[in-house]
Amino acid sequence: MISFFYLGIILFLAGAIASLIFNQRANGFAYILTSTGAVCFAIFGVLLLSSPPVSILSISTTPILEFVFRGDTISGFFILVISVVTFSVSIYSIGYTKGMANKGILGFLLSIFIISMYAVVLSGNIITFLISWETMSIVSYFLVVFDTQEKSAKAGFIYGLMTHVGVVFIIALFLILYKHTGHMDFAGIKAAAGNLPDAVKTIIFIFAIIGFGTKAGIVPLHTWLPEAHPAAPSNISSLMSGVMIKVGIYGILRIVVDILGVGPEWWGTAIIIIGAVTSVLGIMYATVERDIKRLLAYCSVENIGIILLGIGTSMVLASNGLYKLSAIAMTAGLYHTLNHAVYKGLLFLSAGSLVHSTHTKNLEEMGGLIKLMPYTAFFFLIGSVSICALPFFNGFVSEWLTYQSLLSNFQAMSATAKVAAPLGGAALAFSGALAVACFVKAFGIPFLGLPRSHHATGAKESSLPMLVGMAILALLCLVLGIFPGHTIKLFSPAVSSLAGIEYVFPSGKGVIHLSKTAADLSPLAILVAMIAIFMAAVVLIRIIGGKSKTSYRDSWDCGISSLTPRMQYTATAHTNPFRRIFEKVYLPIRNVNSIYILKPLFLKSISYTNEIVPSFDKYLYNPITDFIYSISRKVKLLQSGSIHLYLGYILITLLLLLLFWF
Amino acid sequence: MKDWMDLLYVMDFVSIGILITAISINSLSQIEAWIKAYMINSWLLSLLIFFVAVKNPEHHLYVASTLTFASKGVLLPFFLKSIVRQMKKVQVVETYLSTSLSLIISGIIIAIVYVSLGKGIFVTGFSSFVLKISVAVILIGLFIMITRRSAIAQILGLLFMENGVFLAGFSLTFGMPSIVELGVVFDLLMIVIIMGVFMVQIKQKFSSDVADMDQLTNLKG
Amino acid sequence: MIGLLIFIPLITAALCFLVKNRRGIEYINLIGAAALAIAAIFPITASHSATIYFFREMFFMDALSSYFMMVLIFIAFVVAMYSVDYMGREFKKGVIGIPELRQYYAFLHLFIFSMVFAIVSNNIAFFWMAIELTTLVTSLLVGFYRSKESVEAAWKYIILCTVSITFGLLGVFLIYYASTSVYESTYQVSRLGIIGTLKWSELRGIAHEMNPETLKLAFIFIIVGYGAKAGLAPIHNWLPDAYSQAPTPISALLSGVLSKCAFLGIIRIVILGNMSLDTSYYNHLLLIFGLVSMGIAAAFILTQNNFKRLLAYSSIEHIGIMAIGIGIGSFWGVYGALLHLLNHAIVKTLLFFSTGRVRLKYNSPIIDRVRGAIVVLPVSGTIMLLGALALAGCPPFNVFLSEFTILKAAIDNGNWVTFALFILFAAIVFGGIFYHFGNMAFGKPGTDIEKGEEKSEYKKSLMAIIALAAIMLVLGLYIPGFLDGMLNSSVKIITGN
Amino acid sequence: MEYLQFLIIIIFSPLVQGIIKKLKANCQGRVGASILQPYYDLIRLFKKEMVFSRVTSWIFKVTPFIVFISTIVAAMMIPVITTKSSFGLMGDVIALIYILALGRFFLALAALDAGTSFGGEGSSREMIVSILVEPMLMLCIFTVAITAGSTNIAMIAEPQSFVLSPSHVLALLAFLIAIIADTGRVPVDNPDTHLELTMIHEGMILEYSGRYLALIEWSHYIKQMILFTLFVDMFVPLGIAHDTEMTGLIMSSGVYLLKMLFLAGFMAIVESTRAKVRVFQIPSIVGGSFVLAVLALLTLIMVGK
Repeated sequence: MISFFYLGIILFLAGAIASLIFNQRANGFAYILTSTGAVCFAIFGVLLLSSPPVSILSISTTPILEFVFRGDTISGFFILVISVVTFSVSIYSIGYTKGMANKGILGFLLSIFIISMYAVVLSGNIITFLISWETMSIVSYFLVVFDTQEKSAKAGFIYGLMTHVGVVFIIALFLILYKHTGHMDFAGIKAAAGNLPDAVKTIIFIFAIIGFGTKAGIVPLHTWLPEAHPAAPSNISSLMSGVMIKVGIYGILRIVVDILGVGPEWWGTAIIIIGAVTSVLGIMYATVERDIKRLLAYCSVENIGIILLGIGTSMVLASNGLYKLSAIAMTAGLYHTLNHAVYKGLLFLSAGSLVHSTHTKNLEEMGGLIKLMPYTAFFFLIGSVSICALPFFNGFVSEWLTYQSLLSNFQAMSATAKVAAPLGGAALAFSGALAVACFVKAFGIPFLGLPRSHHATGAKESSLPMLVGMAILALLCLVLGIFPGHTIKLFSPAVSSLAGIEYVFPSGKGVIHLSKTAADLSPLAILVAMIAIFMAAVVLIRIIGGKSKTSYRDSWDCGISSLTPRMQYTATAHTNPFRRIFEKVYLPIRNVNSIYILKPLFLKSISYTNEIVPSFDKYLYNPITDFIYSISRKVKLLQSGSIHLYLGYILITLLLLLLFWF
Repeated sequence: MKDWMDLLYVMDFVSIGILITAISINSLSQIEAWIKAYMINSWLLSLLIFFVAVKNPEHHLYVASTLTFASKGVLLPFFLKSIVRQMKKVQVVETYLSTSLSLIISGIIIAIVYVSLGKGIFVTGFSSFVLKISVAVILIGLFIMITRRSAIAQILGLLFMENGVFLAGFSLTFGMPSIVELGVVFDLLMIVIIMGVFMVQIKQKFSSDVADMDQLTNLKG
Repeated sequence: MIGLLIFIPLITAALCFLVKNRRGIEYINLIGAAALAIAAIFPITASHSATIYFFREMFFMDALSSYFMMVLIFIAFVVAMYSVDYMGREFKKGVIGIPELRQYYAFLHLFIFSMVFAIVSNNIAFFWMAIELTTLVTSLLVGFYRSKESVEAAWKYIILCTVSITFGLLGVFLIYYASTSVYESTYQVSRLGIIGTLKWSELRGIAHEMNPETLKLAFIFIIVGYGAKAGLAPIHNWLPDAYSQAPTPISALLSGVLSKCAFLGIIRIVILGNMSLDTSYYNHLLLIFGLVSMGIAAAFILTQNNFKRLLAYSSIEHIGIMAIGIGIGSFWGVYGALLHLLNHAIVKTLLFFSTGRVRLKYNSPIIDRVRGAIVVLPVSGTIMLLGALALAGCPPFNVFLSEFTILKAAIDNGNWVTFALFILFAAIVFGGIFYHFGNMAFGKPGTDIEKGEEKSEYKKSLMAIIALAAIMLVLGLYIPGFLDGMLNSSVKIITGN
Repeated sequence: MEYLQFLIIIIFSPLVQGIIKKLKANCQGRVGASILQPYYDLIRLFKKEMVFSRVTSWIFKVTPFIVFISTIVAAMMIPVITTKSSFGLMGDVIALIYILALGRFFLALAALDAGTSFGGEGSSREMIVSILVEPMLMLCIFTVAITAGSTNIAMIAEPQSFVLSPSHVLALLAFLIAIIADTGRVPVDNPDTHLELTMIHEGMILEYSGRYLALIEWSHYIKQMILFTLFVDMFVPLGIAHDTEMTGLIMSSGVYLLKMLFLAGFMAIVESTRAKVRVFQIPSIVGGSFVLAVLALLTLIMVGK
């Protein structure tokens, strides 16, 4: 079992070195190595899920610096998640990195990035966790700024700064834990965490939410996400968005749920509220976004919110002693984590091949690509259907479970939980509907209709490895959607160790049966029914309508000569109603300026601009930074260049010391 | 001989003289006058060392006394005068603070020193408040450096500080091991020489007569 | 064998001054540095077990000084390597001639000599003289380019350091005085002909009997005296000017070793203080100075437009961190401080070197003029960025480890205020450094700058940089046994048990 | 028998549409077409030739089937005349909403497929309406499901009582407005106009013709009847049978017929008394009912029934 771990590590390191060696030459070999490494880790994860916690290895040089790697079911689950995405991403990268500038370094960084993520979820003590965590952050920073342009440098700066602020909180909470438990390793901390004073627990909880939430991208700490993910190469963005932010979720689970254990009810309620806000705001910004990768990044924010809804509900239920239900809620959270990893990975990969072949991220310049890139279009469609949580794809099942647990949350005692839960459900419904709107745009505008620019007309289908990479994930979307029972059974040990009870997921023969709410769901049955009805429908049509006659004409153009691409609805127009209706949220900056030849009769031209500046930067972050900068400018006056002043400092220091210190 | 010294508090008078010469700088504005004041100050210092030597017969103290006289009382003033002559039409250097104000401030400094050193320390030296005086002299030297604009004023202030330190050294402990004294004096000479070098360079670079410190403010932030 | 350490740099300096052709000087310089390094190895290993004395106990090496010695010889060696390229380039450009070259190397080794002298001198007065000597020598090196700015910087440097060091001398006298009072009480010497001691080894023995008040007063003067030299705020003002004006190798040596040597002077007195009655007095003073330094440095780093000055301010911050570590006073605090001393020396030297290459390439120390360094200089640009991250305290690099240790120690003592302020200032500093170096590394380089690393003849400095980067990474992940041993015994000396 | 009850919806949904049209005509003092008119229309469309736009892709061709299939699956999930239905295991009311959303998703895509501005307009407006309606729908469902302790429609339809709890009344009103908005009726949408400025649903399906149009129209009728049925199951389940013995079934089908007629009448009255509003006034209408739904939930929490 441990051998798989070592094998995987060796393979990844080999991949890293290999990609450095054949730097510019074909480095498919390196990616094959990494993908096999991912397979090894996947097996390792599965084995971990079905075994008691194992200590993998521990190297100790000095008391302050000892590396301890331990694996339990929780880390097993996350290893599985990471490996799934990694596998297809590495296959995709074989084709994606062809003809890319210094791709060797890219491959190297990618391998290190993945290793560091594995290290985070496996690390067994504070220092190991911190080092792996920061390695992950730094490597991903370098991946974000990979094309050394001004713009991505800015994105990278925002990312690096925010993630470091997060780390500050993480360090603080770890040291507080250490101070009160006297242990540096998580096992010891967990053992001793039982008798922490409540105030300390609360502080740790808040710090964990801020620290790990920054990485996970909860509102309002998400602002780095829509900057950094688009800036990175697409295979990387699919790793970052699909997996790395989940590591933040892992941190929250590890500290809050696993170590702190069952807390007061308001913790869970707080997380539910955070999740609701995050999901709604995330998808709202996604809907009005024109840059396809930024759109997907905002969608990740939304899904993090949904995951948090599940986790928070489970915490509330646990603190009310309803462990079975809390386990189901946790299942919802974890399952959505897995699902989001899969379909967001898929979406970013297919968006990557869109950008790769059209050389633009702007939706307005695409169009009609379904004819030029049929397979990519198909995979993107599957991804969209899954992320919209439409039936018999994977997103649907986890969101359904989330709904169920939110409803069962009503059995909690306190009124806040009772209110929070259904409103969280409403938020979930709202964001679900918005997701549908968002992805109607995200699929419809680039793929359907007529090409809107030469970028779109010049596009061509991406190479085989890229398609294979996407196909794997697309298939997973379907499988995870149709056979939820089996998948959940696979990782239910993680759920039971998080929920603290022995727990079997109630499903059999492809049917999920939640006895408490007496609700059933069977995607398999739905699928079968649909196929049956399809056949019936075909027959019916044949009977009623007889043989079909079809003919092809131009679209209905109200009688004008012919339609031009500019007559189509643009992405902006498609979502303009949202901008109008939710003005209070978006605070859009609209200005129409019209130039007259002779006011007010003869109009020369009207120019209209409409943009959205995220409110958080404007109202939350800029004031803080301005404040700090103003202080530092004031302090700067100390060094005015006059030597007399400096001598004066010496004199004053001495006099002060003599007066007050002696 | 020793008894009348104790009788007439010679030590105290001499050390007070050192303090006064230091303070007097505040009211002087001509560099030549400063150098004279410093010269007197150094003579008093060497005189004090001489008395210490008389009080307890240690030969290296005589050596130190003469050494101080030679270096601080003769050599350095001469060297400084020569530098001053190098840069012509030097005489007056304006200060940042008016005479009265700087006198007041130096008074405050002395007060602070007396107050804060009053507690705790017991002095076995023969002049009960010689430590306070020496610290005061040092701080006043620093104060001079702060308020005067020309480079040479800063050198002078530094030299005053050195004198204060020596005062402390000899009066508290009847002198250091002689090797230390030698080293310190040697260091002092070196500093002054190198400062002279730089002062000449400043004059060249900044083309100012008295090496005006206000021009040395290019490096800030 | 300590004598050897003292004489090798002197001889090297003399030779450098005598020899008159460039190659010869460069080789003498390299050989001298290497010889010093080799000669130092044995005493370092020997003093690990027991303190070594030399020349009537005037000189000595205990674990602490051998640790400092190790840092010194290492940095001195890489600086010597780097100087060959740097000065060679200046020589090629015609900025300097043979006489300046001779001066430079002579002063460089005099500088090294004075630091060796400071580290091994057992007599606190000798230590004082050595520090004073460093001021003299380095002031000449700071003013090396004879430009307006460099002369100004040198002037400020010499004035401020001399003034402060004068207080240091007063402190030394006071300590001597305190010791005399001890001998008085113990040996009933007549009031005439009181004798005291300046030998640190003896002072340490009698420290607990000294008059604590005198010791405190002495410590005030000592911390002002040596603190200015070490660069503790608010008496640090000479430091950014000098660092930014000195030739890059000298800046590296100034910030890498000299400030540490001055700090050693403070540490020595703190040890005496720890022997005496209340240790909290010394620790609090150090904590306050450390936090003030961190805060001021953070403010200055945030809005800085000259990367050499930025590095200078970060040195202030790190000296502050060391002061905090010592001030915490617990085993791990001091351990972290000493480890941080090494780490900072390595990283800062690395950064001075790589930014030096950047500066030679762009002909400007202004941050806004440097763009796309990572494209222009693939190796040293990248290493510069890594070094900046390390300096800002990111894992997996070594600086993080020592800072984390100090934080942990602060937590152990329940020193929450220190902990909070430390972590706040560190975050601000990270933001500043990260922002500025990110801007330098990325973006579009100016059209006049031709891409690619320097030609083959400048490989030495590149080697030095890569070696330093490797060490920086390794020390972040692994602390070798001998280092741990040295640290442990040095910490025992400081904490006194 | 209980497996076939969904056929009732499929077969009679055009009739309901016809009845609504007839009643509407009568309200407006017209004679109106026969109540069987929708059947004739469907059959005619099935027989007609299909015209595709050259711009369209396979999305355009699969959409009618997906819409039709998903609607029928939704129909299978709800009890019509008896709550004893084994199709319940396919999914609950939440699943039902999402299955309907599947159809809507593809319809909106197909609207964009032809590359005309009508299609874009239609899909954009359909989306805005749906995001306004769906959360409200969900809130109403929560209100009912929480009291029933289940999201399983059969179990929701179990209780037999005349009186409605206050929360139910509020939810009922909200749900009625949700139905109006979702079935594209005045004042939200006007089903029988092709005026560019107003149309939503018609705009989406403008490019369809022949049997595909028939499929979409039919599934539109079915969807409408599903919502009606859901309404009666959730709020006035009185009279629905719990087993499959004949008399009960006949009785419950009679009751069901009455309920349908009532709802049809309600729709007709609303459509002929209200006027179509501007697209950007829809939020104010739906928002009002959203407040109702939230109130319903809060009363349920505070009052407890």
